[in-house]
Amino acid sequence: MLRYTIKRLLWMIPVLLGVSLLIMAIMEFCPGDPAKIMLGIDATEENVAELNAELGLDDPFIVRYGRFVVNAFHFEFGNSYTSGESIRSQILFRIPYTLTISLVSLVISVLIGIPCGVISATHQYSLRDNLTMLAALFCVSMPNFWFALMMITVFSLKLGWLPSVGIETVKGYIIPCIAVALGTTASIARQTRSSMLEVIRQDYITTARAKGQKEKVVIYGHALQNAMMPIITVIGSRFAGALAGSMVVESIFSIPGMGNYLINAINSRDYAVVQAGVFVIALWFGLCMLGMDLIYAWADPRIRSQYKKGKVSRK
Amino acid sequence: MMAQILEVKNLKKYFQTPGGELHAVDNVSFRMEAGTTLGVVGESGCGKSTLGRTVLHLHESTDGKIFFQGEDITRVDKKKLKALREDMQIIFQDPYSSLNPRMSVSEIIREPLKRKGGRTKAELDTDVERLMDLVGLAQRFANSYPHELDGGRRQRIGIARALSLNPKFIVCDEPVSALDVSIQAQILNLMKDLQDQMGLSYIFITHDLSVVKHMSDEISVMYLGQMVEKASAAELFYHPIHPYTKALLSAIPIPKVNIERKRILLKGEITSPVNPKPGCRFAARCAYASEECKAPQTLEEVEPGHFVSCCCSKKFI
Amino acid sequence: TTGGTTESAASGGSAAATGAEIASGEKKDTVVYAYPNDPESFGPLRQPKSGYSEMTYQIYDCLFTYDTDGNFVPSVCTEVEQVDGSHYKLHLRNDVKFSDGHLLTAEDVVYSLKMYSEDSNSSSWVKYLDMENTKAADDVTVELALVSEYAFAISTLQNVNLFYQEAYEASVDGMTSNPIGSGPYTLKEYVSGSYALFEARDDYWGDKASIPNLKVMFIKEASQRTTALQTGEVDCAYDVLPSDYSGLIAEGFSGSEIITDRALNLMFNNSSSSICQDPKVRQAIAYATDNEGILQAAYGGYGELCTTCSSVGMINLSDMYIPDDYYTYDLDKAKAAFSDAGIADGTSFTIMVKSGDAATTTCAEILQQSLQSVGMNAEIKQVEAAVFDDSQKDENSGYDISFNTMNTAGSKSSLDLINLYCFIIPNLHYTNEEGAELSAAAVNTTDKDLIHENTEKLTQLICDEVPYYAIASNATLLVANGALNEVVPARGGITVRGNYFSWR
Amino acid sequence: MSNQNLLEIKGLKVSYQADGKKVCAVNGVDLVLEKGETLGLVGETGAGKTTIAKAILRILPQPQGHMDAGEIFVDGENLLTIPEAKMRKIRGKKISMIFQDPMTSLNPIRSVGDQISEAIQLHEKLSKTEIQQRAIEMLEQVGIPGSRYGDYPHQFSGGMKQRVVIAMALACHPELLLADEPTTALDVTIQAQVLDMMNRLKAEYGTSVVMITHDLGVIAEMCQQVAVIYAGEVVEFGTVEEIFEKPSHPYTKGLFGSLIDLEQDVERLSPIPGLMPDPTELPTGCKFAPRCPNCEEACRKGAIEDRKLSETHRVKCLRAEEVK
Amino acid sequence: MRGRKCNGPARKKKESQFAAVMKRLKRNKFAMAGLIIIILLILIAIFADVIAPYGYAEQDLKNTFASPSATHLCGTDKLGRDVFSRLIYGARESLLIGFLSVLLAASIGMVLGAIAGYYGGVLDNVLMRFLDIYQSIPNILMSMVLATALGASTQNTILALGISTIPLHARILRSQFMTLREQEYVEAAIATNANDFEIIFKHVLPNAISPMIVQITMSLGLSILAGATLSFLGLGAQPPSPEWGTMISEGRNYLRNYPYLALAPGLCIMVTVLSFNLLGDGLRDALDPKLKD
Ligand SMILES: Nc1ncnc2c1ncn2[C@@H]1O[C@H](COP(=O)(O)OP(=O)(O)OP(=O)(O)O)[C@@H](O)[C@H]1O
Ligand SMILES: Nc1ncnc2c1ncn2[C@@H]1O[C@H](COP(=O)(O)OP(=O)(O)OP(=O)(O)O)[C@@H](O)[C@H]1O
Ligand SMILES: [Mg+2]
Ligand SMILES: [Mg+2]
Repeated sequence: MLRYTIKRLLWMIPVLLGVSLLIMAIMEFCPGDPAKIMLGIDATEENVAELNAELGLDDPFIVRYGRFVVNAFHFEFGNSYTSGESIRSQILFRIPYTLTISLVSLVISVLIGIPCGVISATHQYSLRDNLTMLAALFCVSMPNFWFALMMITVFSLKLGWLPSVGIETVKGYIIPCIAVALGTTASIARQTRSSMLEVIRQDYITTARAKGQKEKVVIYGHALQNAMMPIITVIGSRFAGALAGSMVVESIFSIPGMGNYLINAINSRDYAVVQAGVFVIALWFGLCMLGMDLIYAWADPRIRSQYKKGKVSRK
Repeated sequence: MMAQILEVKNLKKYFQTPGGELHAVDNVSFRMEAGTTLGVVGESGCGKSTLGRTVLHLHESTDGKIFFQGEDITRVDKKKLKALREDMQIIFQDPYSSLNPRMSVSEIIREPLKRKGGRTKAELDTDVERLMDLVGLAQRFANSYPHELDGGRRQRIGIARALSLNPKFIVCDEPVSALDVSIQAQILNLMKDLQDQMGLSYIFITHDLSVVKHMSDEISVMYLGQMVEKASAAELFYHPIHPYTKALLSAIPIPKVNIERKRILLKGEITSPVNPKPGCRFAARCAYASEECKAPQTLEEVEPGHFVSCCCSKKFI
Repeated sequence: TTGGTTESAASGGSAAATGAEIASGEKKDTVVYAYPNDPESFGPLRQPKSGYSEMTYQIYDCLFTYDTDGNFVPSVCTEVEQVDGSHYKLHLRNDVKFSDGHLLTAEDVVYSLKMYSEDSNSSSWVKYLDMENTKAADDVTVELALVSEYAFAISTLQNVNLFYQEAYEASVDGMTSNPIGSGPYTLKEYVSGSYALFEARDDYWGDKASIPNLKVMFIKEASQRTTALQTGEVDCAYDVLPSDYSGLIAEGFSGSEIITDRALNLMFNNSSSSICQDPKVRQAIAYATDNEGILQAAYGGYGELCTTCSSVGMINLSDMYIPDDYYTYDLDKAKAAFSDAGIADGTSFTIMVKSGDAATTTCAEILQQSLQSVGMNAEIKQVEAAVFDDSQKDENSGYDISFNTMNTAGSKSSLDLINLYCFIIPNLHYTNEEGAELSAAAVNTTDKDLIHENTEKLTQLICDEVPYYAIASNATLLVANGALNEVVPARGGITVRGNYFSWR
Repeated sequence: MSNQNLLEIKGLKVSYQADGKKVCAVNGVDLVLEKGETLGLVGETGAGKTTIAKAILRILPQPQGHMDAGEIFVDGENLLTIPEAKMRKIRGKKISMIFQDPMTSLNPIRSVGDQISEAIQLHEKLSKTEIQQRAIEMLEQVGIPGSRYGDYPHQFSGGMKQRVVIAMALACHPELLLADEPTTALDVTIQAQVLDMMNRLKAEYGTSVVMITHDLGVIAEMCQQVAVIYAGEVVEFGTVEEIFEKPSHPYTKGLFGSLIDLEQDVERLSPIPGLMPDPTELPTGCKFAPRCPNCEEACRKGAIEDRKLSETHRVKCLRAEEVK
Repeated sequence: MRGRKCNGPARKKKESQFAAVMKRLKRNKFAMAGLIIIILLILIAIFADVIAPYGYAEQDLKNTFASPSATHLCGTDKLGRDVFSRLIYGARESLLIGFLSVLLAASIGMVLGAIAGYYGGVLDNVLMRFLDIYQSIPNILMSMVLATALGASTQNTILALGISTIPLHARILRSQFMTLREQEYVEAAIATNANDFEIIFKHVLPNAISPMIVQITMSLGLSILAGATLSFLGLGAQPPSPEWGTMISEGRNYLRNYPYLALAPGLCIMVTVLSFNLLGDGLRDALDPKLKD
């Protein structure tokens, strides 16, 4: 298990290298010279050249890439082109906001999504099932930024219950979290339903019933436990995408999170920030994926024993 | 004396698995005559299917030699393989997964013929019709899809497909295991009829001992990748020598009342074929195991036509 | 451009609070102000970012300012004494203290000027200064030396933030997040992208700011600023949507329309665009521009139409500067001018606008429609804000027409136009030797008459040649909670004064 | 109703709703089972064997399965009328069930010990350690070392899993065991082990068994009574001797004709032609009529009554006596 | 052994796969509703010029922000353009973005997935590792960065969305291929001398197509959503394009007084995406081989 974990951690290194390379290459194609953008319309050619040299932007691609990589593995990203602030401290400052939103909404999603999915599955084709799943479909089909705007219209503008911007108070988190949770809840509910349907047809569920077990225990104890794998996958991938999962909502609500930071950086061509942000997001993604695999192993003895035998090759 | 159709010498097929080398078929030798049936029995996972597939070059053999009609076909090039496959065919166990669900019955049967070439469309049609008649499939099913048919009919499609290229030799990998007894009997009859009509040679793989007895001229018993006993069907049933064969035969539930049943109950189950130790692989479950059994065993002819791979075989004769 | 400093206040503002929740007389401890742009940096050296100066003015003192009528208003510098054409003396106060207690001296002013001149971002504000010979004569006097006589020398000095060496050098990030200035406020807390919290200084040399705590929330979306205003999350919002404005006023909020000198300009790229090389074409496009429609659709009618190529906010806008007909919307004339210039029907124009800028995009859409109705084709090309200026400057970026909002002036004088000529024309790739001579003559002198004369000639030139076409000086709408009493916009167009609500 | 009868099924009809069609899986089944005896249910795939067993325990798949008619008495109590809570007490305690496929009848993410304990804990008031003790005992009973209590199903081979399933079913010493093809998925040598063990445990606990299989060999070995099921009906019912020595229904005869006799070599087998009817559109009259060699006009009309050939032997065939 | 169900009488008439799927689909009311809406939308998109009462860029500056009425069913916007007509033309934009980006992603993804899944080995490894890298960057971020690099426009939105969703399709087809190439009927084809081409196109691909159809249907919805998101952020379709996301973005300024300006395009997106999801769900059931027996 430990060996497997270490192997996976080591594997993250080339992935991160690749991610940085990819993103840097794409940014290379973005129109606009960061130095010119920073200096504004009045800048002279010399000023621009000077600044480019100062930022090291006149070095060849490979040199810049190498420098970025070396620094990144020390978790050092330099300063933002546009504001001059340390990117690391900015990222560390922003992550908690984003994570709060993502995690709160994930918790909401799990608490609502799973029971809905289970009820749907256990009452397949009933009115309740159809309604729940239709509602879930509506939720995944809605653009969440639009939903957020509509929530603002109703709850902030018309009713005046909730703030429309900012997150100084707990209330401020309500609309953003709901907007982010919307799609996730629906996906979890749908996934729960389909994997529950698969599981409750299995013989061991009938076996549990034949033992005289209560229906509740059969469903929540035996069936749900077994149906959890694909649900964990959905939750895990949302968790892994947490840092970028609320981008649009952050920008709507002016939340100083990672998403907002990145959108601004992309718009102002702050390559340093974009690269660092993507790097951190990919790092988080990798760690979460590893965490998810470990949770699989914890939840499923079959997978656990494979890890022990070292037989696992990634799908 | 009949012509020899297949000979296998020290055939080995090892799979590389994460846990180590898996000896699916280990040092198997046999020969069979044209127009006869060689039955292969053994427990699940003992390497029966792998043996059949390796002979057909669906798996590349790890070691050993395969002769078909006296010719060494262990390593063949593409062109030769193509010709070879027209002579050697396979029928699968699972009539569900062995038929492409997206092709209609006639398409499935027509495909190999079309590939072989040299036939006009009309000729193809008559050939398909002929094959369907041959295996007892009514023409009205020509445009049906496999999922619309029952297991028995599906298995007939599989047989028709195997026959389409006019092979001399067919590996039947548990062709009736998935079927109910009455359907099973229909298919077994069909296969026997076909053999008589066309002079086919079968390797008949099964774990159902009564079926293998009904079908085969000779039977070989496999255990963990190795052949432990081989004899003519009658000989094997009335005079089994290897302790495993004896246990196997005694375990068959006989559908008769008031008969005396003498069970030889084996301990435990077949073990893993990954990196097996040398020596008799059955020793762990054998009531007669002794020190001698730790040495490698060889298949020896203890009686004319009766081969046994057991160092203690003399004792049991 | 030299920064938006001049503006004229107009109507609407002082509507005394009706239906206000806060009884007048009750002082609010913290005023929350919604502002669209995050400065991102509070360092003293100027950043070319909208919203930057408005925030830093609270922290840093400047030397002096000009009021809405263009009069000199002393600040740290109480008097500017002209020694000769290129030498000045600045007399300073002796009681100005930085927020960390350091007493401001003439050395600090010289240091600030020097840092400005060395910084690539900021040097344009002091580029005429001869730093070698600019010195502190004593603690309260700075001797300013210019490279040569220059009309804008003093007026642009107001953009310099004052700071001092030890504090600046002690800071690791150029005081980006921990500014130390001598202004009326100190920065308490700054969450970039979210808000900044200012606290009034007790030991400020001037009157203590009447709002003890000022919180600026950065809310990018105009509609959300309105929402925040309505829900009471903010007390005052800068730049609300025209479509929301009257509704807010009706609800009892007080508002002001700030008409700054920002003129909305239609521009032509002359040097590279094959179609727009010809002045006739540019005139035709000017005729095709429905300036009234634009003012209505893009700005809700809040603003003033331009009657000449300079801003209506220009103070001494004499009649001499206003032509009889400044290309009033007339499609027939446009059509005629196009055919005059030999432009075939169906010729395609590319209109470039900043992506995400709803107002200029609307302008482009309206022009597109007009051009289509005179038989031309037009395509709108959106360029991201970050690279817009760059693309506009780049003669090869393939646009014919571009819309942008620009400040036309740096001071409250007829120099505005010249200023415009000096700063905007170069970006249009428009070359005209006569114009260049006229503007140079006007800039490199301090003689008022000469300036006036040249300005008149330049106006004529620009109105005929139309290198750019000024549409309107649009208003920025400011709305405050009615209880915040009188809202008076001041410097930078955003500062508000009032009994309970005043900034500086 | 004789007091000796542990189980008595009368006129059981079960149907499934699938794809908008009604699948008549069980069409009026009458069965009796005496205490301590073993009843074999034999029939082709899809004949309705599993459905009968599930109906007894009232665990038909919901919402598809539906009990249309009939009564099921166990110890004189009609199981179909008692409330669900009481039924739960019966499941696993008085009646328990073993499923066809040991690979899928065990919850893959619970240890086998846990799964056995669960059955005990539901029905016996014992302390935690006692329950565990009992579970370990059960494991050892079926020949699995108690030390493997904490192991998971995937760590066991097929035969061992089936033993675990049996241990689980017998953990509360049920009076009636419904064994649904308990050895079909196993190899012959393992099947022999399991059958042997079942016989031993049955004797030990005095359990009555309903043995479902389509292997007549297993029936011959294990059962006293046999019911031959065809298309959801019991076409022949009798003692094992009667069925094997005097098969009277043409279907039963056909079944024996399809079997391979190990002692005699025959060139060809004599299978029943055709297929079982589609359970969504069953023929009226004798369900076997379309495949029957002796079919007459009368066979195709109206329901066929049971004929008693002896006290214990009945057959659902109009011509049972005539055709020999 | 392992008794299997084999009931159901044989049917004689030839029933094409398509007809069989349609028959099953018809039983699902929701899916049919989705299908009908999608067909309607496609017709609307094709005949937008005929259906829409006004042009999408046709301005009437004297009649801005008109309330919904008989002449302007959904009112007019800030330039007096007819919102209803814009919504109709918007269907064209959104469907174009959806279809083309999915076409791009699916065609590249499927080729990659098929190669990796069929040949396996080193090729598969390299490809999968590359996709690992690719997928470490969240989709929306990836498409934002790509859209920025390419410049904001409808074509580039299609490109950005297409490129960023390649792995999705590649992975699905790969796993399909890996399972299917182990099937016995593939082995049977090999035994009857089929070459790689025949195996891939006759035996594997047709059977892998069902999950792909479902996946493609679902990702059509997703792409339309993502396209709208990009437009909303100003990185996608640009005004005066009537793309629905752009319309929401324009309408968000007028939520207070003219909420229908943002409400209507949002509803259009929702209905469209919902229809694709409904159809996808229905197809999943209709194509599921498990339900065939
Ligand atoms: N492609 C493969 N890769 C790795 N191992 C394999 C492969 N094919 C078969 N094996 C292993 O080889 C051994 C023999 O398998 P084979 O399928 O030949 O057994 P069998 O006797 O046919 O069993 P069954 O009765 O279950 O069909 C088994 O342990 C199996 O797991
Ligand atoms: N959940 C279900 N939904 C619909 N039909 C079902 C369901 N379960 C079983 N059936 C049908 O009911 C009939 C009887 O099935 P049952 O499982 O009882 O047969 P069986 O005799 O146990 O067969 P096998 O030998 O294959 O186990 C079959 O036609 C089957 O297709
Ligand atoms: Mg096999
Ligand atoms: Mg069954």
